[in-house]
Amino acid sequence: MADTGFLPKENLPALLEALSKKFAVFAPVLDGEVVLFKRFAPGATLCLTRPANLPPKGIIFPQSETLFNFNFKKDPEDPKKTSLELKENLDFVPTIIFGSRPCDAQGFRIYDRVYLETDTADPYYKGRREKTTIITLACNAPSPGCFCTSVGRGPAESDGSDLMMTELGKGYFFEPMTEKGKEIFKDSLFEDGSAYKEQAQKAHERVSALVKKPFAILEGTPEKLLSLFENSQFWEGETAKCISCGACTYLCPTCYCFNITDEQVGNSGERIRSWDACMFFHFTLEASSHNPRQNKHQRLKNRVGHKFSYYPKKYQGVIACCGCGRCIRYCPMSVDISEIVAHAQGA
Amino acid sequence: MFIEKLKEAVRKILPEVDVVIGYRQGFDPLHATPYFLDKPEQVDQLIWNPLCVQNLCSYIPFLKGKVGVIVKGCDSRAIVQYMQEKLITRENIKVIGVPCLRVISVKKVMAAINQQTVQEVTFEGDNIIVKIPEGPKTIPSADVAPRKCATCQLATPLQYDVLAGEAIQSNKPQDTFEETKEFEKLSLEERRAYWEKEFDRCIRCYACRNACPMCICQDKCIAESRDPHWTSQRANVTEKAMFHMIHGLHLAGRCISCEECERVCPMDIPVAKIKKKISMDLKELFGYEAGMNPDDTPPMYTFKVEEATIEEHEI
Amino acid sequence: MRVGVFICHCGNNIAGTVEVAKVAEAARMMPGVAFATTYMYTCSEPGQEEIKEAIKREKLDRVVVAACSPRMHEVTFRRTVEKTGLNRYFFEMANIREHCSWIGEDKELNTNKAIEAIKLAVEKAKQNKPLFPAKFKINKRVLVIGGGVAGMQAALDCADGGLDVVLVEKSPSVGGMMARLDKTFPTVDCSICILGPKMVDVSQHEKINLYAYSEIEEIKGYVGNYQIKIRKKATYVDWSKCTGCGACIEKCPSRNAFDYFNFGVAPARAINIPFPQAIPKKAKIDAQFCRQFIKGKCGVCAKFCPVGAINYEMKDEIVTEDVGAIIVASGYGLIDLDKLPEYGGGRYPDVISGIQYERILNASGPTSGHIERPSDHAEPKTIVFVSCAGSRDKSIGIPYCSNFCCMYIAKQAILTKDHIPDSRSYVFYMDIRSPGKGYDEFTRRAQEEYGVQYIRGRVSRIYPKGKKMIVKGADTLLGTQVEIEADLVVLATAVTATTDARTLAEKLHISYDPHGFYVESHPKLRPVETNTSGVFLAGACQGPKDIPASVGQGSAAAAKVLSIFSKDTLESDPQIARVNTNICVGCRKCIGTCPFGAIEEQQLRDGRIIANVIETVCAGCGICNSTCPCGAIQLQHFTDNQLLAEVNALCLT
Amino acid sequence: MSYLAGKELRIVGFLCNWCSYGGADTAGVGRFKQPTDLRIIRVPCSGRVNPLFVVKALLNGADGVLVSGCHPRDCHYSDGNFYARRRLEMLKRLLPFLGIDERRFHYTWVSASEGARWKNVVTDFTKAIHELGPFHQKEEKTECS
Repeated sequence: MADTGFLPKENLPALLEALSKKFAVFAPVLDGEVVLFKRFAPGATLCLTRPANLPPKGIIFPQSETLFNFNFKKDPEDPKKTSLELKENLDFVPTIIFGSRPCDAQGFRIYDRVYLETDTADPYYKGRREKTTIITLACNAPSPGCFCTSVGRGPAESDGSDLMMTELGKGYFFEPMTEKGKEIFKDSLFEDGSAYKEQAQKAHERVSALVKKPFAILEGTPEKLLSLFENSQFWEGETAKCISCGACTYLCPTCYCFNITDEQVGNSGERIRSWDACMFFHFTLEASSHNPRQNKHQRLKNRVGHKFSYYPKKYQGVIACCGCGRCIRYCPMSVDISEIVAHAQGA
Repeated sequence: MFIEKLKEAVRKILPEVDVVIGYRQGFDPLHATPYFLDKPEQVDQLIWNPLCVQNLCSYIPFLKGKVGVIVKGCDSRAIVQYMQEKLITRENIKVIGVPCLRVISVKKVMAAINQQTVQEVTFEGDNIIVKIPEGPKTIPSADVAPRKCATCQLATPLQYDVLAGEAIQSNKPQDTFEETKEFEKLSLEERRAYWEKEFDRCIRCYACRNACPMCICQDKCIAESRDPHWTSQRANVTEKAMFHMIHGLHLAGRCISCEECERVCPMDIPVAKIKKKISMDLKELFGYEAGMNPDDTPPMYTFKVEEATIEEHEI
Repeated sequence: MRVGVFICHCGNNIAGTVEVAKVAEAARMMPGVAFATTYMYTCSEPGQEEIKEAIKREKLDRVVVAACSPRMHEVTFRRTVEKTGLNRYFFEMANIREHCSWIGEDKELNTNKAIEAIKLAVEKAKQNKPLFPAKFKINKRVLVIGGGVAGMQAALDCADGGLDVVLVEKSPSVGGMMARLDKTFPTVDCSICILGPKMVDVSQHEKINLYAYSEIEEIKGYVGNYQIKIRKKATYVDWSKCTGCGACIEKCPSRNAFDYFNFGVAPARAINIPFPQAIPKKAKIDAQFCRQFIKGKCGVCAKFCPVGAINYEMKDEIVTEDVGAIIVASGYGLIDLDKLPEYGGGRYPDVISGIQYERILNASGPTSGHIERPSDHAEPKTIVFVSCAGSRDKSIGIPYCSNFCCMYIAKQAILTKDHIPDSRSYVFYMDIRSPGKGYDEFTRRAQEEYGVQYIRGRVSRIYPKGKKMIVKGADTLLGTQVEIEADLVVLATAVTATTDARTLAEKLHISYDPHGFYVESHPKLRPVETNTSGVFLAGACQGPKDIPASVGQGSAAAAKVLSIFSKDTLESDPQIARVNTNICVGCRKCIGTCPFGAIEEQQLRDGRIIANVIETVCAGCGICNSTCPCGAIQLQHFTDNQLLAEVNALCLT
Repeated sequence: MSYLAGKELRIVGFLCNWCSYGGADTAGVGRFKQPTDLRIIRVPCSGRVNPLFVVKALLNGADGVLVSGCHPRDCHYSDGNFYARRRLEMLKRLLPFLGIDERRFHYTWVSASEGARWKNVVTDFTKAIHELGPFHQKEEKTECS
C-alpha cells in the first residue's frame, strides 16, 4: 500500500459514489452562482474550481440544531402534576466533507480547542467531529481577498484535514494525514501517487507565493490590539462603513458563537442551538436592556480582537483567522479585516 | 476629469460638514468601498467609477451632525424617501450629486470571469476591461450592469446640493416590470418551489436588511427579537421565508428599488424580486412610487375613504 | 402559571351539542392548566362563587371561562376574578356557544372546536399581563342629538338631574314627528296639546342650551371628554331679533316652497315658521325657493320685517361644545311614496301617506282640519287605508314591521268617521299588530263602534277611474277579489332610518344595521347603550317605535348618563397602546396613522426621539401596533406576542 | 390536534371585536348552521391585523386565513379598516407571487347585525378551502445551511 495516491478526474464520481454508501458525503456543488456544500447524490455536478461561498462548518456545527426535545407530561388524574421528558439528539452518522479548502479545515481546528479539547467537550460537536472525515483540496489559485499565508497558514496547509488532495492536470494527488484519512485511502480506485508527490509540492509553493500578504508578521499584534481596546476613535474610524450585518461571521470558518433558545408549543418543545454573531446587537444585549456593545464599532472591534488577540492569548498564540478572505469578499461594504489589523499594527 | 470635479465639490463642502461619505478603492480593483472622510488631505483618496455601487445614503439616518454624501440618481430616492418619512433633517445633509448612466454589478463581472482574482480594471467607452491571470477580458458594461440600470430614469439625482458635472437625461426605457410579470406566468407550484429553493440558501446574516437604506429598525428588527417573538432561530425555510416577508412587507411602499438587498446577499438570493412585485402592485393600486416626491405619503400609512382601485373580493 | 378553566353547560345551550366533560378532560391536559371543571350556569351567582373558590383553593393565577360570547359576559367574569384579588385582565373567555354549540351540528366537531377555543384562550391568558386603569375627570355635560319626543324627554330628565344639556335639532323647531300628529292612540288626545308643554319646558329650562336648525359637524374625544362641532345652518333671519310675528311670511311672494313640516300637503312660503307652536318660533328662509336667492332681487321680507331681522348674507356658523356623554335621538324617516309604484304612489295626488293624512286631519294643518282630498279639495266619502305599504316587504329591502302603523290607521279611521259621519273607511291589512296597553281594544273599537271595514289581504293595484281611485285587492279570509272605488287612499308608508343616519353613526363611531337603524349594545339587556361608551340611544333611531316607548327610552338614556356622571372620575380602559422606549426607533409611522392623534413625539434624555402615547386619548384600536415595524408600540392585552401565541396554538399543534 | 384530520382543515379567522365578532355572535344567536373549521382570534379592529399575522399563520400550517372587519366607514375607530383594506389588499396580491394561492386568504367586512352574511362568509370560505385542499408544508431542510 502506497503512502500517497492518484485518482484520474474521471474516477472522482465513482469514488464519491462508493463513499456515499458508507458515509453521508457533503461536497461543493453549484447552486445558481453560489457554491455550497450539499449532500452528494450520484449525478451531482461538483464545483471544485473555487472555495464554497459558505464554508462546510455547518456540517459539524449546524446553523441550527435541536439539542433536545422536551415534553411536559401531564398527569390525567391531577393536572397540577407534570413530569418532564427529555430526548437528546445525539445520533450522528459517519460523514465525509469532500472538497473543503485548507482554510475550511483549519476552521475546525479553531473550534476543536473550544469544543473538543477541553474538560467539558461539547457532545454535539464532538459527536459529529469524530464521525466526520475531512478531505481537503489544496488551492490552485488564491481567491479574491484571501490571505492565508499572512496568518501562518497556506493554500496547502494540512492541519485539520484527514486527507489532502491536490489537482494536477488530469487527476488528483491524494495524501492521507490521519488514520481516518487512511481508511478512505484504502479504496481500490486510487493509483499509486508517489510519482506525483514532487509535482504537488511545487504546485503548493507556486500558489503560496501568489497569495496576498497584507501584513508580514503578527508578532505583538494581540498585545497591540488590546492596547487599542479603549481607543474608540480608532475603531469608529475603521468601522464607519461597517453595517453590522452577520455576513462576515456566518461565512467565517472560524466563527463559532452560538445562541440557545427554547421554542415551545403546547406541552412540547425543543432547545435550539443556532449560530449567533458578535456583529449583532442582540449578541450582548442584557436582560436589563443594557448593552455593553451598543455600537457597531464595539462589535467589529470584538470580531477583530477575538480572532487576532483574545483567542491567540488563550490558545498558545494561535490566530483564530484562517485567512480565507470570505468576510472581505462578501462584505456588502468591502470592509477588510486584514486592512484593519494592518492599521492596528501601525496605530 | 470627472473625478477632479467631484473632489473639488467635496473640498468645498468639507468645511460645512462633520463628515463626507464617498468611495475609495477596496481590497481589489473590482471593489470600491465607502470612505468616510473629514480632512482635506483625505480627499485625494476618493474614486469615482461604475464600480461605486453602494448606496451611501443608508448611513445617513444613523449619523449625527451634518453629513455630506455622494449620491447617484438611484441612491437619491433614499434621500427623498427619508424626507417623506421625516427621517432626516434635510438641512443637515449636503448631497453631492453625481450623474450616472450605469453602474456595474461586481457579481455579474465575477460570474463573467469565472470568479477569478482580478488584477486590474479599466474602463473604455461602454466597456469594462478586467485583467485576470489569463489576460485582459473586455466586457460590455451593459451586460454586467445591475438590472435596475436597464430602466433607470434618474441619470441625475432628484436631490442634490452640489452636482459634480453636468445634469444628464436618462436614456433608458421606463420600467414595465417585465421580469415580475414573466415570473407570474409560472404556476403557483413552480413559484413556491422557486422560493423554497432560494430561501433555503439564506443564512440569516441580515446583510440585505442592514444594507437597506429604508430598514431603519436595524438592531431592533423583529426578525431577531423575542418580544415580539415573530421568528425562531431555527434555520429552516419557514423561518427564513418569514424573515423575508417581514423585510418585504415593512418595505411596502417604502422600497426605493436600489436593490442593495440583492447586491449584498452572499448567497445570491433574488430578494429584490419580492420588493419589486410589491412596488409594481402599489404603483398600480395607488399610482405611487417611493422616493420620487418628498411630499408623498407612503401608501400603507394613509388611505382613501373610497378606494377606486380596490374591489371587494368574492370568495 | 396555574390556569383554571371553567366550562359552562349553559343549560343545554352548550352541553346539548358539546361534550363538556370531554372538553374539561382535554383542558386539564393543556400546558399550564391546573384545574378544569364544568358548571351548569357559570354566570349564575353560585357559578361565579365556584370560580372564586377555585381561584383560592387551587391558587389559580389565570382564569378561562368557556361559555357564551365575551361580548355578553366578559365584564361579568372580569369582575368575579377581580373580587378574589386577581387582576381582571388575567381573565380570558372562550366563546363556545355563539361560535360553536349554536352553529355546528356535529357533536364530535363541536367538542373538538370547543377544546380548540379553550386552548387558544389558555395560551392567550398565559401571555396576559396585569393592567391597571387610570382615572380621569368627566365633563358633566351631555349632548342630545334630536329634539323629538325622545330627545326632549332625555334632555329634560338630564337637565332636571342637574346636568348641562346641549340639545341639537336639525329642523327649525323641536317637536319632531310627534308635533305633526293630530291625535295619539289609543287615548285620542291631542298630540301637540301633550307635547307643547314639553317643548316649552325645553326652551325655558335654564340647563338646556338648544341649537335648532343645527347639525352635528364633527365629534372628537371619548367618554367623559367629547369635543363637538355644531353647524348652525344659516336661517337668513337673525333669531335674536325675530319675534315670530309672521309679517314676513304673509308678504313673501315665493309661494311655492316645499312644506317640509306638512310633508308637502300644501305649498309653503320661502320664508316660514313650520307650525304655530314651533319652538323656537322664529322664521327662516329656504334659500332654494326664495326669489332673493334665485333671482338676486326681491327683499320683500327684509322690507316688511318690523325688527330688521332679515340678513341675506348670513353664513353657516360652527360652534364648539364640550360634553361628557351623548344621547342620540335622531328619529326616523318614511319611505317615499314613489318607492311604491304599485300603489300609484307619487303618481296620483289622491294616494297619500299616513303622515300627510295626519296633517290633513290636524286643525292647525294646511286644511285647518277639514278633510279634503288633494286633487280637487272635495270631501272624500270612501277612504281606503293600506297598511304595510313598504313594510314587511323583502323585495324592497324592508323586511321589518314599522311597529305603529296598525294603530295609527285605526286612529285615523276613527277620526275620519268623526269628521265625516257618512264616510266609509276600509283597511287592507296583513296582520293587526296591537300588543300595547289598550291597543287591541282600540282597533276593535274602530271595527265595532266605527264600522271601519277591515279586509285581510294585500292590495294588488290602485288606479284612477274618473274622479275615483280603484283599489283592487284580495280578501284572503273570504278568498275573494275585492275592488273598492275610493275617493282617497292613505298608505301606511314604511318607517325607515333618517337619510343621514349613517353619516351621523360614522361621526359617533357607533354601528348601524343594514337598514340604518342604530345597533344597541345588547338587544335585551343594554337596549339604550351602544358599544361606544358614553353614547346612548333613545327613540326610533334604534328602530321603529311609538311614543310611549320613545319617551321611555329617552328617560332610560338620561338615567344612564346620570349614572355615569354620578362619579367625578371615570376609569380609562387600560387596553391601550404602550411604547417600549428601549425598542422604539422614532420612525414616527404610528404618529401619522393614529386616527385619534393619540401619539406624540417625546425626546429622551439621551436625545433620542421616540413615540409616546397620550393615555386618555388612545382608543385602543391597535393600528399603531400593526404599523410599527419594530414592535415597539404594543396594544396592551392584544400585543403581538399575545396574538402570536394564539396563532401558534392553532397552527403549530 | 388542532383540527379533526380528514373532516376539517385549519382555518384561522381574525375578527374585529365591534363588527365581525359581533356578526359571528349574531349568527350564533340566530342558530345559523356553519362549518366548524374556522377558529376565531378576536382583535379590537381589523386595523390591528398586521399582514404578517396572516403570513405567519399560512407559513406555519394554516390552510386558510380570513380577516373580517367593519364595513368601510363603519369602523369603531373610524379609520382602522381603511388601513386594513390597503395592507391586506397588498398582501393578497403578494401571496401568489410566493406560490401561495390567494384564495387561501380572504378579507371582508361583516357588521354586527349581519348574522346571515357571516354564515355565508364562513360557509363559502370553508368550502373554498376544502376545494383547495390542505396547504402542505414540505419537509424542512436543516442540513448544512
